[in-house]
Amino acid sequence: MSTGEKPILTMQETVRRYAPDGQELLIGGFAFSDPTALAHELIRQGRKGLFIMKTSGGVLVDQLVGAGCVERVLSCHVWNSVGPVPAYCFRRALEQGKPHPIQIEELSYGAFTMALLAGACDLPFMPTTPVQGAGHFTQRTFLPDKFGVIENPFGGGPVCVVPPLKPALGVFHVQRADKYGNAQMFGPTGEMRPAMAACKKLIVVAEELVDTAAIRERPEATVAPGFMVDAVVVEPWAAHPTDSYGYYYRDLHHHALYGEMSRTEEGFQRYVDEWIIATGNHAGFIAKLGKERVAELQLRKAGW
Amino acid sequence: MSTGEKPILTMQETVRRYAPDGQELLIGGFAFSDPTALAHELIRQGRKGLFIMKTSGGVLVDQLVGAGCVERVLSCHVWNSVGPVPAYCFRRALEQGKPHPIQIEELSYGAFTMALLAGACDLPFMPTTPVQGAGHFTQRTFLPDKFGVIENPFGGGPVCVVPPLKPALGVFHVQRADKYGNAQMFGPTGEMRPAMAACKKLIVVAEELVDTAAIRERPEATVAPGFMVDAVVVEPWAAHPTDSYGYYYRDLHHHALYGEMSRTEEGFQRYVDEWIIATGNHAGFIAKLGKERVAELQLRKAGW
Amino acid sequence: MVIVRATRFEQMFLTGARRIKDGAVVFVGFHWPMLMARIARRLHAPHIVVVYENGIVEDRLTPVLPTSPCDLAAAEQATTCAGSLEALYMWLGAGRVQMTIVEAAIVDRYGNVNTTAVGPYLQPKVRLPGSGGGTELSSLGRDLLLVSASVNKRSYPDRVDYITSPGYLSGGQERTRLGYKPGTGPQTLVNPLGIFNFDERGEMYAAALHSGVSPEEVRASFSWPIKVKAGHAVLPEPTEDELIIIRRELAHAKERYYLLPQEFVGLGSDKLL
Amino acid sequence: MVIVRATRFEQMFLTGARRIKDGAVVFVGFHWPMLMARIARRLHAPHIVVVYENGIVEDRLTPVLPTSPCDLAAAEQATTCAGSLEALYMWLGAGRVQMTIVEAAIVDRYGNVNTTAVGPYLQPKVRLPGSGGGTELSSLGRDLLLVSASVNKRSYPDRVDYITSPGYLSGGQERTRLGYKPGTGPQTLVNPLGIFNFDERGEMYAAALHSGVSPEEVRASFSWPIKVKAGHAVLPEPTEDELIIIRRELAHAKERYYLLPQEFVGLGSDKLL
Repeated sequence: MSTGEKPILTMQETVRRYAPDGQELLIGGFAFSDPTALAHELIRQGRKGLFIMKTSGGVLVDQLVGAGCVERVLSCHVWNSVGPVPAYCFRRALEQGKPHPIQIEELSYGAFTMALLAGACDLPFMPTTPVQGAGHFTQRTFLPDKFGVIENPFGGGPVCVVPPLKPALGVFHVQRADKYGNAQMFGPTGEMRPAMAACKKLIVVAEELVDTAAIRERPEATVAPGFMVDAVVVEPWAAHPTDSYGYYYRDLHHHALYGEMSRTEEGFQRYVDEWIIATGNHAGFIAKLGKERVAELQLRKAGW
Repeated sequence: MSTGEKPILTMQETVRRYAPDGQELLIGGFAFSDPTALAHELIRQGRKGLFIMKTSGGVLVDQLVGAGCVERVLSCHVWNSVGPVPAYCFRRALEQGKPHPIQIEELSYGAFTMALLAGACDLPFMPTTPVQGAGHFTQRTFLPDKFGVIENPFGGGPVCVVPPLKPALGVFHVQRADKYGNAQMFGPTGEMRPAMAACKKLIVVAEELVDTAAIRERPEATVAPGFMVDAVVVEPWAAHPTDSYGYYYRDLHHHALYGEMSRTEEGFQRYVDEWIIATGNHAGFIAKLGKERVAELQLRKAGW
Repeated sequence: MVIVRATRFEQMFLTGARRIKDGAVVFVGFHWPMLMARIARRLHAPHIVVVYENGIVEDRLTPVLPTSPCDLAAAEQATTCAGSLEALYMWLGAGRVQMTIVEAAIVDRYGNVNTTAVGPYLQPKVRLPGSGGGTELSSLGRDLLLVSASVNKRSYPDRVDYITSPGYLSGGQERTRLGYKPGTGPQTLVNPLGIFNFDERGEMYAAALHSGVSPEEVRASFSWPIKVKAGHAVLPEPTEDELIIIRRELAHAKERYYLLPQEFVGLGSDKLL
Repeated sequence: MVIVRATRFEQMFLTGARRIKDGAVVFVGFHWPMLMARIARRLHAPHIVVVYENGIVEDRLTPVLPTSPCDLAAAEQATTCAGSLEALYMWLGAGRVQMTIVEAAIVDRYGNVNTTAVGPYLQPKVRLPGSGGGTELSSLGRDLLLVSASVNKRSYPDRVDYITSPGYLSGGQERTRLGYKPGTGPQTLVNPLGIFNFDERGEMYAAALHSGVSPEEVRASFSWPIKVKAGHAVLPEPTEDELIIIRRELAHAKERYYLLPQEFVGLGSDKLL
């Protein structure tokens, strides 16, 4: 939390500097703007024991789990929404303890949103939708206090509340940022605005670095003012195979390819070898996708 | 709350149809985007006994109070911020009961924001900043339950909470709307997003009516989707003398003129006669301002 | 002239779509509800406004079927892009949405939906994705319609192993007692067999069946002795025009990587009717 | 060569502005704090980021001085335009703002500010505007600086009639006991006499005085027997360059309809030095 110019880091450097083994890490995106480039780099650097928080844990969380990077997951779902097909690695971890057991804690999306809002506002709790009787109210693993119930002081019965979530580190994909860290998103933002504000440290992964003059043209789209941001990563196509509003479409084919390969442990390992390790970095990953696919998916040719 | 095309009403018709004597009415704006045109029409039609809720009660609330339209005010302040000079009518009403006594209830801006958020979300309360010991915590008039204090169920002491505000009617100034009621604001939005969602009925006063195609170009700026909106008023310069981001500047001269004239009851009456009654409607008010002043204040010549 | 009769899977889309009133604001959950809303737009409800949990307001037929509410194909040319606080609380929770549609892969006698885990939570036999916004849709949604494409007993246990999206919980007044809002809770389930409603105790019963579906067949598909309304209605079959639309949309869904039941897997556009 | 010495009103701006660290995120309240932040930008702190309660982030000297935080002259070319939930809770409440500046028209021994009512609340002798976001700024603001242009006893009562913006309340640990966060509460007051701080019981005392201000004069300006720190510092006067800047900004403020103290009312740019 400071003003002025922020470090513009590569994803390699970011993971090296900010995400050691065991890091508590909120990853942004809600099956769109999932920063896949981050997950791949965590896998390349062989991270272990991560505590991953992600509202919508898609292919990205599945890969981290499959690659053995994760000890704990807090999420509202983990899946491969195209098809849909199962998040096979996630299933293998929870059903068979492969490649190793993980701990899972769950919140519904609305409760997760409110917990992040409480964290963002530094308030002691937020009320949420009634969830008493639901499984994730009853079933608690490593967050025994994930829900509370209090009497409404103004009358009218019990109220579910959630405590604040204040992740140690957040990494979020955004459409664009400037060198001061001012970060802008377009399209739907899900829980991202409060989620970014809830994080103690915040890194944005931008499709492009723009002049501050461009930021000033659309000040309503600034989801994180520069003073909230610790570092900026500029990584085009960072969210592939999920979509980035205004920049590129969801890659259905790649979702299906991953679904097919991750069906078995061997297939998943082949995916990791071919698509993550052998490509070296995200630019390599995109190069492997090929120009034709990239051209098919691309939406925005120029700036906003 | 419905979809489809919404009635496009004049301000006269709006006040006639939606704001009878005694109406509970949340007025949007926070010393910018104050819908002055609404207040003037309420005065022209001689409304009585209104319950006005307004976070920032500026010249607009002062005029309604001075003209005797108001029985109750819920606000976080009432003033003439240019200078600043006192909101003389508001002072006369509370200090001397002129033109008649009014009831005042107060919340701080943060608490007001949270009460509207609770109303918008239909949640039983929202936590707020600690205000125990402050005057508006202790001093309660017609909202005895405006604050509550509960124990934090997760430990750590007392927490101030506010109950939901769900105004019967809200009228908000916005930059633009389409015929379906989709309403967009640019620039800062203060508490307006949750405030609009908190209202049981909602009317937007737009600087301009635009094609839905224009709305689709900036979907992030839609502060009220059409299904939340009951009617649309198209009234250029509706917020003068406050400012409308991107459309026109605050009119400092007019604020000062009003401050000077409203210093006495007689002067205020002259303002009402000359600027509100004699002008007949808001177009007349703007005509009286004169082309030169309008040209000085105008920002936007074309659409966004 | 109907050359090929509608399958029950197709029937399900027609039956569900018909419940969507033109002009309604509809909160649409993942998967078949999305296709159902799209079919309703093609059939009789072009003016519905669909909202999704991430804050998208989708006010017209999108050029392509989104593969999930977060496929931003749904957001292209949207009139509103907001966030989950707006969608789940200000629109859904505050009752601004007139109808809510949720897929119910596994649903029990009291309308509780499980999309989390079959078997013990910590050692699941089958681990499913989890809640997403499904909990809120069932907790807060008005006129809640559940959709299941299954006719398999395992999809209709007496009690789900895990309540992801709360229905009437253990039945009776438990839902109300725990602070759930009036007007919420599942109203209807649509599946390939027909329409199911919930009685005053929150128990599901068959209210109307698709053509050719017998009460015995219904009972055979549920793990508890489900009641079938005496003199239940028989739901109308699609007309030829309706069936063309449904099949076109199913074929389009396949192009969009939706996994269709086996009978549709080989479906090409030449086989539409 | 200083031709005209700084008035104490001018001194106040210099003293206050000097406390603003370049590069800090500063939450700026209405009136003199806005001018003070602007002067700081001109003097030594061009890179401060100013945030306002309505959600504006103002990262540079604006072309003109806004007449209030809601004068959208502050938002022109802003990098961020958000709302009050962000500004008051996510930025201020969460401690992302390093300094907060609030005007304290009437302030008491324990730093409680009254901007609501003098006399009984329901029958006030003088009715003032009320809180706005002032309550939050005092409730939540870190490194809270109060600013008062007054040296009149009525502006410094022993106890305010109404606490709009809570200071240390009745003193001692009351603020902490009621749940206010650590690190909040007034740290400093700047007025035409100098700098005031708060002791461990939350009581205000004079810590450093402007040149020519005597402890007696300080005591005569307060309604309670205010303590003056033994061996208090004497604050530096503005240099000629500083004074030019302060006077230019005061003249600009007048153009922007700010009401200046009597001595400045006739001030033209020819009288700047």
